[in-house]
Amino acid sequence: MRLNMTEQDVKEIRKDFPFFSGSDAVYLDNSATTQRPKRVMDALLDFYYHKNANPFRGLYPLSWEATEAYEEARRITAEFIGAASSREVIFTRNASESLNLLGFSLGSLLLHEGDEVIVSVAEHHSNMLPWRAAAERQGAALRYLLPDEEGHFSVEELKKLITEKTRIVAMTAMSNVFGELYDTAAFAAAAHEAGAVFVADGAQSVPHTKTDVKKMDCDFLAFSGHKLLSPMGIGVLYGKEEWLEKLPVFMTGGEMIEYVTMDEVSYAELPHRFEAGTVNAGDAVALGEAIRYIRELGQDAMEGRERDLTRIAMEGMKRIPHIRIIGSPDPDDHHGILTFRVEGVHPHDTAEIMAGDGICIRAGHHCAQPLHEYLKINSTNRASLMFYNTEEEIERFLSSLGTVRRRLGYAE
Amino acid sequence: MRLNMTEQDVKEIRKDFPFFSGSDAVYLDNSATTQRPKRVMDALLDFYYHKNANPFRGLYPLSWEATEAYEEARRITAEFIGAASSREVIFTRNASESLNLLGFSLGSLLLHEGDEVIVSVAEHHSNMLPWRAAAERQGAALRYLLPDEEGHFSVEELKKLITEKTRIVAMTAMSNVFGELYDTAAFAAAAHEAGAVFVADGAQSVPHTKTDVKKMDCDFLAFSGHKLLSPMGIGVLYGKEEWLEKLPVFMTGGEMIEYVTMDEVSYAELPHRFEAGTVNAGDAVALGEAIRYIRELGQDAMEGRERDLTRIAMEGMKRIPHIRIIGSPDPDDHHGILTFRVEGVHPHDTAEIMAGDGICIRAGHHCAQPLHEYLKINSTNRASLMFYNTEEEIERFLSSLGTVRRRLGYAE
Amino acid sequence: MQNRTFYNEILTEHNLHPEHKNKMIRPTAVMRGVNPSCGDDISLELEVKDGVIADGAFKGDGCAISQASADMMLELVIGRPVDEALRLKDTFMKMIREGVSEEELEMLEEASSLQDISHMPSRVKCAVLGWRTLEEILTASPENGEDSGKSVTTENDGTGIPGKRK
Amino acid sequence: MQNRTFYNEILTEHNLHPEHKNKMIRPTAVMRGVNPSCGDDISLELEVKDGVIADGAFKGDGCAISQASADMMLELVIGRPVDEALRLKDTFMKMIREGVSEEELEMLEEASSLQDISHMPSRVKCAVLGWRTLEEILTASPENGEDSGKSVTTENDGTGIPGKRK
Ligand SMILES: Cc1ncc(COP(=O)(O)O)c(C=O)c1O
Ligand SMILES: Cc1ncc(COP(=O)(O)O)c(C=O)c1O
Ligand code: FES
Ligand code: FES
Repeated sequence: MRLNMTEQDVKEIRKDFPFFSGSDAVYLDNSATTQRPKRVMDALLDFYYHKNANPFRGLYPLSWEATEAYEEARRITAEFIGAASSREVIFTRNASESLNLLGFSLGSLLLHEGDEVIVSVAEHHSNMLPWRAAAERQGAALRYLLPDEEGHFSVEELKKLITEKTRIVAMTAMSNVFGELYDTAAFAAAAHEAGAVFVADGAQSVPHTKTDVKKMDCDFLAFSGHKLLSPMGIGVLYGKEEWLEKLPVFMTGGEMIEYVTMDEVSYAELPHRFEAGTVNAGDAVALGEAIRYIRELGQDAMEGRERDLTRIAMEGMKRIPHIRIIGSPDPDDHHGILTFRVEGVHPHDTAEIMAGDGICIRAGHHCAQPLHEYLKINSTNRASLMFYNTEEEIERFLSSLGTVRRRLGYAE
Repeated sequence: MRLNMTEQDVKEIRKDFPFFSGSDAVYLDNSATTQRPKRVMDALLDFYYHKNANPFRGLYPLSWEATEAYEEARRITAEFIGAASSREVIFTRNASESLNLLGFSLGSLLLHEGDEVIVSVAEHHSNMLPWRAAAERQGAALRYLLPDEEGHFSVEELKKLITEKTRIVAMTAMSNVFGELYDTAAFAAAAHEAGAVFVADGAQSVPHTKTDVKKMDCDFLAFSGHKLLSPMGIGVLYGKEEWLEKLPVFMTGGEMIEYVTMDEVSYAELPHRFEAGTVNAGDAVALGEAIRYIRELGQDAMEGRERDLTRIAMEGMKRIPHIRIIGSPDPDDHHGILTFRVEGVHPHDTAEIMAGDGICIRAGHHCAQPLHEYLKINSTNRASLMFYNTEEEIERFLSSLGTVRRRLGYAE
Repeated sequence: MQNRTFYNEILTEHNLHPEHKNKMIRPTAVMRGVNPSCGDDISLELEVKDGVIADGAFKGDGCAISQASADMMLELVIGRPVDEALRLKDTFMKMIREGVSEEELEMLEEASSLQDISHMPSRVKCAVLGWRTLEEILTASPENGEDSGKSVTTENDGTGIPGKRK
Repeated sequence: MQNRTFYNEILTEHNLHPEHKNKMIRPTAVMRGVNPSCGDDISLELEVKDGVIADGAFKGDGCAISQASADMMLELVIGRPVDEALRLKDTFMKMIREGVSEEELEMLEEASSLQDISHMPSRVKCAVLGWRTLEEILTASPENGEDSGKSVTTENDGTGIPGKRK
């Protein structure tokens, strides 16, 4: 485990990622999806080439090996986020599926006519639309928690919004626009005080900071493997065992039953009852390997590295005229996510011009359109860093960004 | 494209599959999941190492390449099953998710108090439980179509079962227990005549016979990539465009929207509105490559080869005393699926003893417990073949099978 | 991608200093064009008299490409008969979809500077937004002073954009 | 996997010719044990008198391992005091979970032939089905002739089975 990570270290670390040797693009869209180390993909191949069988279904040794590999991935994931046991870890396709599972199952368990659900206005569509749909199905109402102009949310505001009808509070642990990490434990405590369930969206937080669901005290946590150096087919839903035990099943089918007769059905134990159909053992095994890799690198070192890069990038951006950074002015609030506008330039033009320089950044609303509506901005650009980005890349990003207005015809 | 496939050809073909060089097990659980050719996994790696970005989300070239690769996989899949356009192909996690999507969305669209859904009693749990759940949610009733003792279903029986309240008929195109391929077009016609929608479960049929959704005239078809030489994270839901246009969305979140405001939401075009969250582009690309591989081998040759192997296996089994084969006595009705019992021996013991000889077969109800209930058998064994199995392997299977009773202490 | 050359002087000039944006005219027809995925829209106004586009203007927000394209388009079609404008629209669309001859290119005047947009599939919708709105306005209610209430989008018109909103 | 040796003569003999299956006794207690994933179940009957297991029998369906194990178990515990039977149960469970000494192994008599089941994780539930049912019957209602209506399963008792129904 590393204690810190220098530019030189990172140059070594990048050799673990075949992507970087094949491309000289500056990839700064890590909040959308990360690149993957070779050993993660090797673990995937090893599974498919040497252990491949349908887990749970066979008595023969291969099927047991497949089952073991899959369950080992669950154990390591449980440990990684501080779950009490692997019964609390459900494998899904991605964070979106995890949150939809909750929208359907928790929605139908808890929400009744006139009840209320609170989400923050900064939620990714995947942690907003499932709740809107659930509220609509159950006749409940949706309330928005609003941030201040710098992207900070306050527990006091949440308390004001909570009523005796509030059943669920769903909120991101880290915004994919502001980059700010929120104090989930404090927001969860406010929800719990009012008897509401707290759902944390960890899609951005889990890859960028140490996660301990016990400390966060969230009832549920969703995240995606593909933002965590893993393939695109695996996500996680963590749930406190007491809640998972109460939760109605979502998808039904193979694997998630105990027995089925023509008239009756009894569901399997946790966590299997939430995993219908053939499981994605290959990608789960790869996620397990990614977690091992991350632990070897050291999460504190990763986080420190991302903080350093963020500072360099943000200071550079502040020196370029006509750049407006969204969210907090303090780089330490950004965790590698820098959302901005170049004044007078449409974000799609900014992204296009910079793409021509080999810089991969985003333009649009980053699946947080209501937040943009609230901030009264049509769209924005976003650069998102990962520990494996280099200072050189930040330099290239900054120098390209510095030319955008000129190339669009502005005198300066 | 091959026109036929000899034992010698197959020995060559097996070199495409790293699994076989690393194992001397006789893998006969192909209906559960298949093995994968190296080139399929290479396509996956190529995607992750050279084109990896979040499809749809970026303006930079990499994201467009990722989008293109993903959409190309959709086009080739559409072509492979004879869909009218790639708008009719939705990527899901597996057949189970495809069928659950229908259970929720088609269920809520079509089913009302007192309506009826017909499923065959031979359905895999994944094409039965979602309909049972849908019927329960909507206050509709479930009816079972029953086969004769040899596993044949009759269109006449279906017609007798259909009433003016029948809204949905869901039926497998090929049973994972009997191995029989059903004349979907005829069953679909009976459903359509009564104004009902026909949902075909193609999880077993698509990998083992040429699929043409136009000829089948099913309104929906579900299948899984992992039974089709692909990774475990990708499945398909085909739907006729006119139906997909009417279908309410299922999961919500990123990617599946056109725009979202705090109060309103408008969904993306087909097929995207059914794909919430980051798509599994890697596995989709691998599925596309698997389809290319299958087309190069030739589907007729594959099917012919499987027919030959099935005949050899079934004739051998008939020569062993005390073996009871479930379903049709005609090998050509089995498409590589041989479900059986060794009289006096519990199927778990049979599978365990044969596993000791390196033969991977299944014991249990194969996720078709109601069928076993109907057949009044507690559980069965199943060997399922694929074109890549060899005659040698069938020999090893037969000679191990021939010793089971003796090894359990029977005189003969 | 040839961005460096793509954002050329013609384009930036029409974007920063559009001739026909927010111009006051007496429109006989008005139509909105919207690209929901980026949230951009324009409102196109035409004054059509005796089968001729006497004047035109546009309002709205959008990227440089959409704004410049709309401005170049108006520059080109003002003063032309409706059927000629529609033919120019066809030529513009053809330029982007499959390419055109030198001769045809010349007919498009400054609008021809957008020909390389075909290499930027995600931006085709921007370049054609004005033109598709023009087509709609001219074929829906060429002589009509009423806003039909309809609007146009170029995000699913199959202009060769791969992916999502084809 | 040592299957060839695992299905040995002791096991097959107890499976094909069980001493205590379907035997008529006068039970003072009855309990069902079920393994839902394979659909197998046994019904265990005991005649307990003055703290001693005077007689025992079982009915039901199951694999050779579950049937033989139940038969060997009854062979071992009939005639023993309840507390001794429970200690034997502990020893049997320990044999499977972590292994036992030679001495302990001997105490299990023929039931010790199942020690290798620990290498066949999917079959542990079969071997312990009878024993867990015995435990339940003896601790729930040792002197009671009534069927308590409860039943036992060995599929989620954490006997070291990896996976699904731990
Ligand atoms: C007939 C049939 N339908 C559905 C399924 C479910 O497929 P999956 O587990 O990949 O979702 C299977 C296989 O398990 C099957 O054989
Ligand atoms: C905060 C947040 N929540 C949820 C998601 C959805 O993740 P996925 O698309 O992997 O389901 C994302 C990323 O896209 C995100 O940034
Ligand atoms: S990006 Fe919206 S019109 Fe160009
Ligand atoms: S397989 Fe059911 S008890 Fe052994």
